[in-house]
Amino acid sequence: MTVTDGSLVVTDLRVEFDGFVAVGGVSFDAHPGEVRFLIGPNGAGKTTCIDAITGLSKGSGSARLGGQELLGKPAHKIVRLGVGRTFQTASVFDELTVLQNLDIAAGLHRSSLSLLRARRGVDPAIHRALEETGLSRELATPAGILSHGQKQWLEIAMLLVQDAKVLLLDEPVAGMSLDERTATGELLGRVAATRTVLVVEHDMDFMRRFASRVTVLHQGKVLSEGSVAEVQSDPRVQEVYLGTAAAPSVMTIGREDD
Amino acid sequence: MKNLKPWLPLIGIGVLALVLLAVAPSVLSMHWINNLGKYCCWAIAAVGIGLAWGRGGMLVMGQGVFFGLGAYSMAMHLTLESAGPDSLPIFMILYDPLAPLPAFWEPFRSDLFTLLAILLLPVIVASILGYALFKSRVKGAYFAILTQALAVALAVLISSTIRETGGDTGLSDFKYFFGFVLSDDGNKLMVYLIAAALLVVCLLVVWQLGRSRFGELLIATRDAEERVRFLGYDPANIKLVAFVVAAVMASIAGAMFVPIVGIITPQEIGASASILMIAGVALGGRASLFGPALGAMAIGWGQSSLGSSWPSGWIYILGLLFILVTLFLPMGLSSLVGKVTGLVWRPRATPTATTPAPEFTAPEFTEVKK
Amino acid sequence: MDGLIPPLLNGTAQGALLLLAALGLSLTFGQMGVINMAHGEFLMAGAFIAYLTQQVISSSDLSIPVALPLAFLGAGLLGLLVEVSIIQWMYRRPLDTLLVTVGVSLILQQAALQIFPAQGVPVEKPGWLDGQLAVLGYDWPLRQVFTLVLAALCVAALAGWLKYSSFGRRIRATVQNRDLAETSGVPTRSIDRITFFVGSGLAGVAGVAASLIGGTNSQMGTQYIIPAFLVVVAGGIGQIKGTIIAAWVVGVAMAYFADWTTGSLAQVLAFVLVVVFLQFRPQGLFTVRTRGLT
Amino acid sequence: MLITSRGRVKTLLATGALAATTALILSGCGARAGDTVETTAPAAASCIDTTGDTIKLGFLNSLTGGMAISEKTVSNVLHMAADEINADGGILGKQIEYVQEDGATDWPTFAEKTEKLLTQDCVAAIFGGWTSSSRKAVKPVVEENNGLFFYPVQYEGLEASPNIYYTGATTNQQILPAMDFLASEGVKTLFLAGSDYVFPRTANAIIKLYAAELGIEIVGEEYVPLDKDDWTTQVAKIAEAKPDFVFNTINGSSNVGFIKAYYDAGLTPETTPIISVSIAEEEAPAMGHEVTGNYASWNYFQSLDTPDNATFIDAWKAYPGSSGVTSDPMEAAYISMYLYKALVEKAGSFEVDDVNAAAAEGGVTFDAPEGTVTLDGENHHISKPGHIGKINAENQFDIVWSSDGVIEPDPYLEEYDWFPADVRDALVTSAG
Repeated sequence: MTVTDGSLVVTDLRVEFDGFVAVGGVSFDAHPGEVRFLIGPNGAGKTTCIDAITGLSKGSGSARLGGQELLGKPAHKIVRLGVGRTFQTASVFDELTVLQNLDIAAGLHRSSLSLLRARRGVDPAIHRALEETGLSRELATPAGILSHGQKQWLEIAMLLVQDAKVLLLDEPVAGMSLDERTATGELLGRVAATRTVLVVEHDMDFMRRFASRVTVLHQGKVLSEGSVAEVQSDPRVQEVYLGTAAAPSVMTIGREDD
Repeated sequence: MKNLKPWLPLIGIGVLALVLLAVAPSVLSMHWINNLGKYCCWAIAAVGIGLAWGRGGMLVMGQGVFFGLGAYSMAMHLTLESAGPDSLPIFMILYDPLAPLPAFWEPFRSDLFTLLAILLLPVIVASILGYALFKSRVKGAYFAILTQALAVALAVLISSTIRETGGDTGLSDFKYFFGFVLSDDGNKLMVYLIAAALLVVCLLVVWQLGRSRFGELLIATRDAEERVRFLGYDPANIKLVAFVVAAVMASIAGAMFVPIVGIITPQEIGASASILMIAGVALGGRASLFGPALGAMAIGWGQSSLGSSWPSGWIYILGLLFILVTLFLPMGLSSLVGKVTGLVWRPRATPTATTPAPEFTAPEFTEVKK
Repeated sequence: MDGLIPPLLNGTAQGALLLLAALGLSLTFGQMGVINMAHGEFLMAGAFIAYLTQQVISSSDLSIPVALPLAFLGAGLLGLLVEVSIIQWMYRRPLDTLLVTVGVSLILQQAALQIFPAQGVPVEKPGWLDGQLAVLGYDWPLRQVFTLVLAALCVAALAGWLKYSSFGRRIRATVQNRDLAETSGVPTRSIDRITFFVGSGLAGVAGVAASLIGGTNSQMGTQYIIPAFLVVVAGGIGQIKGTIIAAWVVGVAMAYFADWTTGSLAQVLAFVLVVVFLQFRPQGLFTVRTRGLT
Repeated sequence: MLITSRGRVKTLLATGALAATTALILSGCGARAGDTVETTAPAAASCIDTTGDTIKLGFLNSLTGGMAISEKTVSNVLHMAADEINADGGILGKQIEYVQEDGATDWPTFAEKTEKLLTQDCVAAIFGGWTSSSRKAVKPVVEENNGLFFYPVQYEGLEASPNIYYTGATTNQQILPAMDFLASEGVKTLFLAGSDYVFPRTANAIIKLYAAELGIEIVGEEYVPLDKDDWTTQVAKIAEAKPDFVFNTINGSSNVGFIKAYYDAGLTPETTPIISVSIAEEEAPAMGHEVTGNYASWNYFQSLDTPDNATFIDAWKAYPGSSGVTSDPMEAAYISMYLYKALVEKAGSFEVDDVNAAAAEGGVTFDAPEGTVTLDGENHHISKPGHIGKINAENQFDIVWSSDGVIEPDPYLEEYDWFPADVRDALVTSAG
């Protein structure tokens, strides 16, 4: 894939906490048109990567969006450059309605003075995002009473209205039903047509169905990279997973999950 | 207007304006007009606290600082006006009759400068303080304690700088208010009306801020500051605006307090005064529009009437109010009104379908093995 | 006598008293997140218990050692009462604990004013605290040395208790993750109660020390509450060593400021210093390291 | 954009309307600075009701908050005096009906309650106050409403309001006698320790002037905020300066901390005695035995051996809620009530102007526990004897020095050459 203005290029990213190396020189890139998955066992550094890219924790190395270096910038400035993210636990503003949530997300490029005015009418981008995520009927619902899946979609919708070029999604289908997962996956596919989508996920089934490319992290380093099939057949990946957990119990849990 | 509901607050403000500006002056005696004026001042400060604390989540325990800025600006002006041109205030004569007026007093001879100082001093101080605190992400209890400490520090500072500020006995005995004789009943009424009108204006400002996008953003920041950051806003700036607006309101409150009450001392800006300002807001309802103002007025009235008939009882009642309201009505009495009439819509965070997301779901290994 | 020594030693003793007042707070605020504005009144309760003990045991040589555990117990029980009746409902609303405890503090102050002589009561110091200890050419009053020793003992006892007892481990588990601790069978309710009891009890001990240094009256708590909170905040939440250093630095700084300027300016400068310090280290001197990311 | 701005227009309109209303009000009423003199005169005639067989008096003391520590007793003794007068037939045959108000240690509240007492309750006079701040809050209100206020506490002087009667000492009746005593003791060096507020600062300013006159050297001056108990750093300085005497203008519970630190530093009344102006019989017990042997300057001590004092002490001990201890501010409050009675009876009227006129004629006296006191009709202060007491083991005072008869009140120190005339002149003109 070629590097475009909407491409996220991470080079030799390192994150340390008090001498503990959480991410030790990770490089990967993601481009518009693909749904890139970031997987790995617990503690592999997946979320930490996203945190560093979005300015939540301090990292060294380089993470570029188009020509812009992201590392070292304050979080809100990184967002303004076009990098949006979600969190493991759905975080929407419970006291505000779906519309208000989206309106806030859509407003980051508004002038400060216009903030002092009340909202009149609905931004067309919000309508589009609502349709895209199937939340049109929940316009006036307080976000706090949405279902878990709906909250996750609202978060994605918020990224859409803020017109993020790069969407970093941290476990977007955790806790969702199978139908909801399928819907989410299809949504991501549509979104990825024009944007870069990077998903951190544990759900292998979900990954197999919707990933364009996969990067496997292990102990803060890239273990393997490629298509779903390539990664699954990589012996190093198999070894890591075999070596880190006792097979029978894991299998049981795995079946339950299926 | 197809839908009346969004305009209800405005109608409420209108009714309050009518009561304060038209009904009260024709019904109440001068004594109660004066008292009401004092309550209005506390209410103005409370409206600001409601914005910063109720909607912005910043528990401002040091509003005395800004109250003091406005009050002392006004009091210095009125002291100089009472002393007359080229004369020193009495308390200064006492310490050194020949020394000139301290430099920072001189500009307060000007009417215009005084008015500007009342509005701009809190903006400057709150901006610097807020910028520093919010940028370094001081919040919650830290913020509350630090602001309270600053209020104490300012009160101690004023108490100990006697020739410069009048010390603990403060500034009092004002004769004139921008040329008006303060002992005249007509002028007292005028001062009251100004305070009441300013309260109405402050309510309008908070109403407009509340219905604006900024208001939504402020609540969003209160509930999930980090999330707001990842929507591309700097929460520090959002909080700063609310903090500065609250500071200006406290300053206006202080400035009007001086001609109405006739004395300002460091005690009015110290720890317990700052906490008492919070009391009304908590009682009325921190996040509502009218709650803080009405709560502050209720506390003021309680102090005037109950404090007279049963002084120690009033302290116990005040203490119990703090406890019971916080315990049972964290959103204040206004939430009770809302619950009863349904006028105030208050979403409950009760997810309809909650599937708790397990910390760690299906381990990857099984998938690979297949 | 070197002019720099007396403020150093006096400041150290002031810091020790501040530490005693802050120690309980570092438990209730640091470990539990409760912003107890009535902590100063728990301290006052300890001071009045010292006075009451002296009414029974008239020899102050004996009464003060007896008063210390009694004050711990009395203030602790007062704290427990407040915890059980009010605070236990508020653990999910830390800022609101500040408001309720302001109410508690108002009530306790007024009650003390009405129960005890308004002018305050005398607490006589034990005869064995008469005199001074020569340190670096300064005659350091024994009463101040006593404060320092008492603070050291309390710190040692608290630290040991937190570190080595199974109870201390449970407290730490509860602090780090209440839900997880609960599901792993830690009885968080009784942990809360005991922590609050000990935190409030320490305020009582501080009250005995304070009654030996200043006046014992209904207002005495108010002068300790803000500095004590500042010390806890500057030291870093939940960090006893941070609290110790912060208390010492604030105490000594105040003493030197008071030496160079006036007592008033010293207080102003010390407060402003802490606020400025927190600009640069908003988490205080020491922080509990967590990844805090996932 | 068009749509969004409409809301703003409405808000602006509303604000504008308010501004217009305010402007109307502004132009409509009120006297302006240059208008006439009458406007400053009392607007309404007093509403004191003298038709019934009772007369209303107001008591204004802090019953809650920090100052309740001191002011509760004053309130109690005022009640006792009123009860005594009532039992004795009242004032001009009218029984006193008192309205007790709580100043709540809050100076604006003092102003508010003064106004309430004068305009709502229509009391004939108000008794109370303690801190100078409370007096300064009350002063403009009583002057404006032409009321009467009786203030019972020693203070920093340099004030004389036609509407206030000062029954506590002014500086030349407490501070200066203390200095005279020190001079008589042969004191050469003096250290000043005070709380950081107006009374100690003013008192010390005067002490320094008079000390220069007496040839006493001031070797140090230290202040600590009112609400702080820790004095160790400052006491260390005293120990270093080794003054002959310490002049203590500390107020409140901070005194306890000061005395303890002083005792701890190994300072004793034998080597470095203290003379205080705020430690009386009520405060001393809270300091235990450590204060024993030090001095205080007052106009009244419980130990004064006069028949009137014995009666006073007995009455107080029998009074409900009494601590059994009497002190100078209490006695001054007791005086204030009887002084008012004497004034009214001389005037034959409760009207403020009549009372003031009776005072101006002079010669109003009262046989107080401290001895016979005479009201100065011009400055509204009273003559008082000055006494120095030494604190004994029972926390009572043994009188060791007394002034030569009573001292006439001189709030502006007009009889003292060493007090700068320009200051006095400026003050008198400003007060006006």
